[in-house]
Amino acid sequence: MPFIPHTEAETKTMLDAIGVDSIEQLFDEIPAELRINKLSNVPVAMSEMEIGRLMSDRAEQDAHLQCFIGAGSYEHHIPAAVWEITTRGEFYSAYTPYQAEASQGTLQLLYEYQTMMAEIMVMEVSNASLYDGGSALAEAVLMAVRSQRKKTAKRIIMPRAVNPNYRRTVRSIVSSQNIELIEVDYDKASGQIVIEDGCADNNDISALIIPQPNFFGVIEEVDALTNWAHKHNILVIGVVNPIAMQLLKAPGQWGESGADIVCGEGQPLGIPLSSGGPYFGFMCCKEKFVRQMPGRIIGRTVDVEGKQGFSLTLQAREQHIRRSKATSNICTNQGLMVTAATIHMSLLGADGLARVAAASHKNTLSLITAISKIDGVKVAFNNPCFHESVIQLARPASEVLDELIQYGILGGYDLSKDYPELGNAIVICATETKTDADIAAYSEAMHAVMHDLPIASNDQ
Amino acid sequence: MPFIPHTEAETKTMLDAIGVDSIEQLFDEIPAELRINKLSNVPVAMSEMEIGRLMSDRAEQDAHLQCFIGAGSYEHHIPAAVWEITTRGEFYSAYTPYQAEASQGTLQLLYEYQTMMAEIMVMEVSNASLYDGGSALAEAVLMAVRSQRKKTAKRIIMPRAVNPNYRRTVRSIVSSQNIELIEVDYDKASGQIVIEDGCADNNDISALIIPQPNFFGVIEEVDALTNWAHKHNILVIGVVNPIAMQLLKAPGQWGESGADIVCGEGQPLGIPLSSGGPYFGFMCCKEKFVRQMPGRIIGRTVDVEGKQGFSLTLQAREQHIRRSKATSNICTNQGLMVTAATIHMSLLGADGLARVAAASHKNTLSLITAISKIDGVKVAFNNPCFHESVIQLARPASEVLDELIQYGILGGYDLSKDYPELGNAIVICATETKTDADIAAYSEAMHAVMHDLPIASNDQ
Amino acid sequence: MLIFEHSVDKRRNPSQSPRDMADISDLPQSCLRETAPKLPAVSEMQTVRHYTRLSQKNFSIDTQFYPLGSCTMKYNPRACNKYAMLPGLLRKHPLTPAKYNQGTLACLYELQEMLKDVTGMKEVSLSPMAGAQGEFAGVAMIRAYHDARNDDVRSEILVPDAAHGTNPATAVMCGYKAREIPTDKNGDVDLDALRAAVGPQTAGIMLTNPSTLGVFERKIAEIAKIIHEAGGLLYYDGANLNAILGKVRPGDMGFDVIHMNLHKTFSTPHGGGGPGAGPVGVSERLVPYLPVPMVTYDDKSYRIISEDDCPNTIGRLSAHMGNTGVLLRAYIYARLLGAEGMVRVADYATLNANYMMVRLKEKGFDMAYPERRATHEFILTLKKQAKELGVTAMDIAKRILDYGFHAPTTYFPLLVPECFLIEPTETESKYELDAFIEAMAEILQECHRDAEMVKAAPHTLPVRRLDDVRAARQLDLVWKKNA
Amino acid sequence: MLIFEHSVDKRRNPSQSPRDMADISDLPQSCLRETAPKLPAVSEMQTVRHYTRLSQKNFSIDTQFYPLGSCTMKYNPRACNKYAMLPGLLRKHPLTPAKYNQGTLACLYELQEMLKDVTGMKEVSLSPMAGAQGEFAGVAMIRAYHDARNDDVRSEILVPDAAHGTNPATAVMCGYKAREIPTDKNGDVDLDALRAAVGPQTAGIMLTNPSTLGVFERKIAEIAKIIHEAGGLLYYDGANLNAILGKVRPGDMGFDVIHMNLHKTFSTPHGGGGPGAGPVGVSERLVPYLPVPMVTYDDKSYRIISEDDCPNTIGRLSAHMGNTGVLLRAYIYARLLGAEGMVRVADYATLNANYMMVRLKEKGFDMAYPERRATHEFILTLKKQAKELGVTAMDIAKRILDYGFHAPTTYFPLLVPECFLIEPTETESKYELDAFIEAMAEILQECHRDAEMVKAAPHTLPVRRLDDVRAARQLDLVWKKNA
Ligand SMILES: Cc1ncc(COP(=O)(O)O)c(C=O)c1O
Ligand SMILES: Cc1ncc(COP(=O)(O)O)c(C=O)c1O
Repeated sequence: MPFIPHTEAETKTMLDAIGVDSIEQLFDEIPAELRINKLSNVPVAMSEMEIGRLMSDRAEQDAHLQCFIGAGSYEHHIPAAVWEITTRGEFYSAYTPYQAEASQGTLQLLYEYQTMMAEIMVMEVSNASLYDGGSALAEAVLMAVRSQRKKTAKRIIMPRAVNPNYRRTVRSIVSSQNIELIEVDYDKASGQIVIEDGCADNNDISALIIPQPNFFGVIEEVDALTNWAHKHNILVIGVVNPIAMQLLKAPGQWGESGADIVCGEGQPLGIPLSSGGPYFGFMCCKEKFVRQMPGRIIGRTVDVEGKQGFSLTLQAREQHIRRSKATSNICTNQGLMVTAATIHMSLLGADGLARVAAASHKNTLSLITAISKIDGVKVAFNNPCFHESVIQLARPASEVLDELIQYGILGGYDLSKDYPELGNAIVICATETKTDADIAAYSEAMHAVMHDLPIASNDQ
Repeated sequence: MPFIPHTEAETKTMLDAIGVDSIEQLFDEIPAELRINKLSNVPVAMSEMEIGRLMSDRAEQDAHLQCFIGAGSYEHHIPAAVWEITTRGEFYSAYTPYQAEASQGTLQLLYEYQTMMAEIMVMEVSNASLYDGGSALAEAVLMAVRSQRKKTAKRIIMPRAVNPNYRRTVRSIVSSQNIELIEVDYDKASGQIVIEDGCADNNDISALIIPQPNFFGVIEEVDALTNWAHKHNILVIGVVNPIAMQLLKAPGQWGESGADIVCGEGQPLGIPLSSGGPYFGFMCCKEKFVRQMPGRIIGRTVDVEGKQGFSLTLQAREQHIRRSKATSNICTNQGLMVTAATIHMSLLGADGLARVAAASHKNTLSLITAISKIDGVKVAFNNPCFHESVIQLARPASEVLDELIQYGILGGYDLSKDYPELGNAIVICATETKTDADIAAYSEAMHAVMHDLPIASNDQ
Repeated sequence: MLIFEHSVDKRRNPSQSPRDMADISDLPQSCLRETAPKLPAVSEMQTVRHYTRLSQKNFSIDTQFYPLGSCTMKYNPRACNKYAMLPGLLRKHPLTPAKYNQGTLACLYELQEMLKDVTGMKEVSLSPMAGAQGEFAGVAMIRAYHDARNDDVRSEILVPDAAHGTNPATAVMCGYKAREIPTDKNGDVDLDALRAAVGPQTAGIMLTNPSTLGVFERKIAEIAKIIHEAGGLLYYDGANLNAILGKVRPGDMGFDVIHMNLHKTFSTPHGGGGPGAGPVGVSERLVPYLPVPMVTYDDKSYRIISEDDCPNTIGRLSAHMGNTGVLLRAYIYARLLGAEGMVRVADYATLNANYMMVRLKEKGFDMAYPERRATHEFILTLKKQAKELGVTAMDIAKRILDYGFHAPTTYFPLLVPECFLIEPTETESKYELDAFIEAMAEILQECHRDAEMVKAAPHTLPVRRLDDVRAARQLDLVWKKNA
Repeated sequence: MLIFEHSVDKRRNPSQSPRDMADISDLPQSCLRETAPKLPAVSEMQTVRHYTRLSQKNFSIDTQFYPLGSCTMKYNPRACNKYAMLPGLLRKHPLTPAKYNQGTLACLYELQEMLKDVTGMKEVSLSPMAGAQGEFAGVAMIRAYHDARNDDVRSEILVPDAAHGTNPATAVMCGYKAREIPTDKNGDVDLDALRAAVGPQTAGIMLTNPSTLGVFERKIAEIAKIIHEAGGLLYYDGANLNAILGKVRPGDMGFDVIHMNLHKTFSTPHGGGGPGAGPVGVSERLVPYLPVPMVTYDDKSYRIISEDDCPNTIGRLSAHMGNTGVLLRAYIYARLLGAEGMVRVADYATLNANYMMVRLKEKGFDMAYPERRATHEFILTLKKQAKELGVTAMDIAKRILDYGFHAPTTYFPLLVPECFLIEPTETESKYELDAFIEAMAEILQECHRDAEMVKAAPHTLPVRRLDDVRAARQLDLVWKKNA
């Protein structure tokens, strides 16, 4: 029996101890009319050898495309040590550290993680993870609303330059709580957020969301936006890329008093692309808001002998204590991903992460410089970008992307659904994983596609 | 500096403590005329990302051939748990367990391994590994000679039906010690060893090597051979496949008193094919020979409080104690491979390994039954085989094998160099990893190759 | 020691990043940060050693028996991890067009189909990222259903007092009031109280069955009737699905919507806190509201269903398909079990729990519901010991750690005083159960012999008992040099 | 507990083997075994838990400082393991024709080339599976060389008394007598004794340089001259190559043949005893005798050189290319270091050793060769402590374990009484070295304060001091039920 250790003889002994004749009898409290006896749509068991072969075959399908998509998920180098340690049984197969004394490994690691995130963001506190970037933003919105109880309405400015899938996620999650999400537009030339002057006049806006960089890869004027918000008693929620934050001004330093809440997608910190998950959402805030923060928080304390130790703290915010009055319903979070990210950050260090950030910026710049020389290809915005950029094409984006696949290239993310006003636009990204040769190959392929040249043979 | 933690400041402090100005000065005892200052044929450093990509590209080359070669190395299913646990740092990065108290993990595991091997072989004792099957056989020959000091000469019967690469290895290793290796032939019809009657008349033969199954996959008459040897005061060295031993009579039960020394290749017990290594050699023997055994041996003992513990024992056989009088010069062995094999045997159990053995036998039988129906393909020997069989072809073997590659099939091992008398012969193997579809694909491909049909298209 | 304390300024680990620091002078100075974050500057070996040693300070399924009730700490097959982490799968960008990611989608689609069968629901969406998010999706669908019918007076979700904290918290996140329903003395929902509470304001009820009290709610059909007649819907919290896999299906019990905790029943790892996966299944009437994306199969290929295909969806709960890698692990696990293996999960999880319950009774422990069968878990109350010997459930839990076992869940459900919720799971052998039972018996002796020693437990772990009050009062959430 | 003690008859672990037991009735009954071996019958989780917990009982580089002299316990980069274990590489059958295994062969060929450069030898063969097998290959080549010249009176190999045990043992395996040469008081080979020992019977000498005494043999040129003039050859035991990587090359010192321990200098893991890799390099005149197989490159492809190409080879030492997977790890490591990184290995290994030597001297320890520079390792003698306090090197070694460090090598080389051979390696930080130095100082205090406690060490490990005598006298090598 897969994974069940009982022999017939043991089962018999156990049934005797209980005083029943069969396992079936143990289910006698279930009304007979509800019972089923088998599953009809679950296939028969496979051996590990068989499933291994099936999965290997499936993993091989289209396994070798060079990926130039970013748009919220980024391909970065991940040191071998990250996942070899993360998948050690003691991390992999432990539960949430409810028994602190038997979970010091995970707890200390999470405390170290909180410290690292607070350092990167220049914020006072960090929680121990949320599900992903999108849902973290939704939680940040809820948190901002809770922190602005004095406001007459619950209105949030959520610029269109925020990742469209994050906006969708926020909408789904906060929609039942009478929160109004105001979508403000971006400047067609610079790609940056524009906020109409009068929009805060009613003093009923709880928070402004500032993406950095924004979904177009464009670097926002975070200082001005932050100061504007704070002037109108609006909280600032930064939604940022943690790799970009190695070089760009940290949210805690935006404007005169810094962002109030910062969240985002932790995936670029050592998590594989993996078709979208598991990733993890991070969240930091100013200490004064910590009791409004959702999710687990780890604190350092001492044991009865005065020795340093770690435990879950501020649990009175959480569902298992506060139930319907909790800051969020989150329980299981993304602990293992945070384990990986912590090891990843420790292996790269600030110096390594800054190099990753700079190389990604440089590669993207090289790529757009090269392809924008091609007839029918132009860069959409004139403002500096970080490691992504919007490109406008003289042919339908989906066609171009499909043809690039023939060259083994995943050429970018098609914006026509989310931003039809941009025309045939795609957003592209070249991280540090791309070599000069990869960039040249992309640019040659783009040239061929835009000029309808025959596909070059792959074998030389 | 890759893997070196020193900062400039630390280096300075350390140099000051030593009282020198530079690291260079620490090399001042090396005669200046011998010093070099750089390496000219070592390329500049790669980052882990770069070497990862290089290795991935190299690993992809020809990565998807279906392998029907056995000939000493066998593709078997290996549970995921085997290498996930084996490569845990505590096993992976420990040294030989010289400090027993700090190495109880490895030591207990090795003791368990010894027990498992002794069980499989039905022998009294086992060592903790030798390098591989071939060198283990060489050590067995040396051990037999040492155990037969009364013999007038050092002669060993090493049948031609033993793996040719093992025979080469034995020859290289024992050649300086005046040992004569007598190669006896096999029966052309059955593929079994034949020993001329008078060959033991001089009472100067130390040992007879019996392969089970032999290199042709043929099952030997081990009882008769063992009895014959013992009658002539010749020791029996079994060289066996550990998977086959799950079903075939164990060496300890051969004839009336069993084999004296048993050795072989441990690779089929959880070790990947990996272009030939690292594998591990195993060796078991009757207890009376244990002081002649080469390699590490672990014993169970107690600590000062009477608690069970494990340590290296009978070290007086070994080079680090006995130096020039040691039973062998072996020091580093294949500990990590034994770690994997022990976990593998524990995961499959006797029942699982027997199923693996039976399925491999059955698959090979299905395959040879299918292809021997093809014109120009015939089975070479009439005796039962275990999980390999020699096939004779109406066309040159190397040609046929090359053409099978076009169908994605590594079709077998060409015997023409080692056994020219067999003509266009190959030895083939289908382990439990092969599905009915794989076997059918081989047989169709063989049909096409032998009849010169065009290659079927792969895309459907 | 913290990783930061190994750090030395200017130390670099050059193998792990680009050789050169690329020029970024094209970026305006004003947008750049002035000082780098103070991440640890440690060597690769220091990192490996530090985190390897930290890992050894954890209890885990791979090292200890872990009978944490409601959490289903069973063996996480290593194959699930290995094959979900094949490079070809990890490399896939979530925005890869479906036609170039058929391998992953095939697994997800087949998982959806299997989960439909196991739950008896009409359709399944995989994207919620944990149980609580599944609950959110479920209650949001209940809301969407009522809204679509312009039934806008429904303002309450009923929740038994034994419910997990996520249930009431979820109701509130969906804009409802959570109203508690008491439990009767046998662990069933108090039907009279339920009848009294139900009304036109009732949007639905959230139930776990078997409940978190370790017993099967026998009157489920009647409860369904009461709720449905009032126009409410039934939500099934699938955290305890392990108890009934292949035995009885939430869909057949009358539930309208269910979430599953794949990280419990489908054995994906808990990872020291997550990730999980909380797919939701629904009956016919809630199908239009399922969260996107989902996977469908047509014309020989797999396709992603998004907002465009589902105008009434409650929307998207994450940027993509949720915790895909977790779903792949669950898929592999399901295929390894097969139909027969799944049924056996419930069989042996139940056998183990009932065996432990009976044997612990013999050893002198009191059960919260002694007249009931255990399901896959059961509750023991240490009320008597607390009163007579002054040792609490917490004390005994800490002492269990000294014996090399993880403690059961303590003080949940809240309504049973000084309780242990014990869930052995099907993957533990009789040997482990017996060893735990003996340890419990021995601890009971210790409580009589030397209660102070028990109250001072644990004695053999990396730290002694921690000061949680201090942790909350003197907040130290982020390490500071020289602090 | 042993894994066998978890075993219960008839338990199966079905995921790991074919569903059915295939029919084998075609095999004659007489060749079949009657009873299955009594391997453990345990579940997958029991196996995982048992071996995970066992692993935690080991000291290792990933968890402890491990200054085991002569063993070069440095960090084993995880990348080497990951990329040597890519499925495409593991899947390759050793008898795959070379043209279908170009990826692996490219790595091996490039490794050969790098090792040539590092050692200054003419050609390199990778196949020996550890240092000792490399030694065998080396001495066998020396023998083949003399044999080819019909120089058959040479019967002795000279070996310094400080040599590793494998050296004399190897000489004997190759049919030679091993003759010991004494060491002078500064740790150099006693040249007068050497001159006296050399003669027409001298086949060669085996030397380590730096020697196992932790010092560089300064008169190497003179030694080479003495041996060569007598018609003998020089063998270099490369165990200590870490000390001189990129600083001085054995080929330039006059050696004719060398083995390398890639599991030391090239950081492949020791794996609790192996596997290693012991490639050999030779000067021009020994090229014809190199062991096969080797890899060559021509016509844009890699080819395997076998017996057919090398009529004078000493032959084959394993069925295939030796420990290929280890060679791949060494290749990856070499590429990660690059030329500059390799030179730095010797720099910092030497810096660390000299620093420790100086600091330990300050703490009151005696060095065996106080006038000499340490190389990558050095020897400390506890003769005084043994005499004055009655604590042996073994006692102190065991006490070091209690402090969370692995002990240095003890009682080797044999000629230094009560010795520790200490090799920190370049991958340890100053912090770790200082912690070890402080621990040593503290233990020295303990020896004065409470020698009995030190003699009873270790106190904090899974077992106390083990009875080795009993292990050898009452042999218990194989577990038996009810034994
Ligand atoms: C009964 C019950 N419901 C819901 C949950 C919440 O699930 P998750 O932690 O996956 O969000 C849990 C988890 O502990 C639970 O036990
Ligand atoms: C100096 C010296 N020579 C030779 C060897 C033998 O090498 P191996 O253990 O790889 O066979 C060793 C290993 O400890 C050694 O230290």
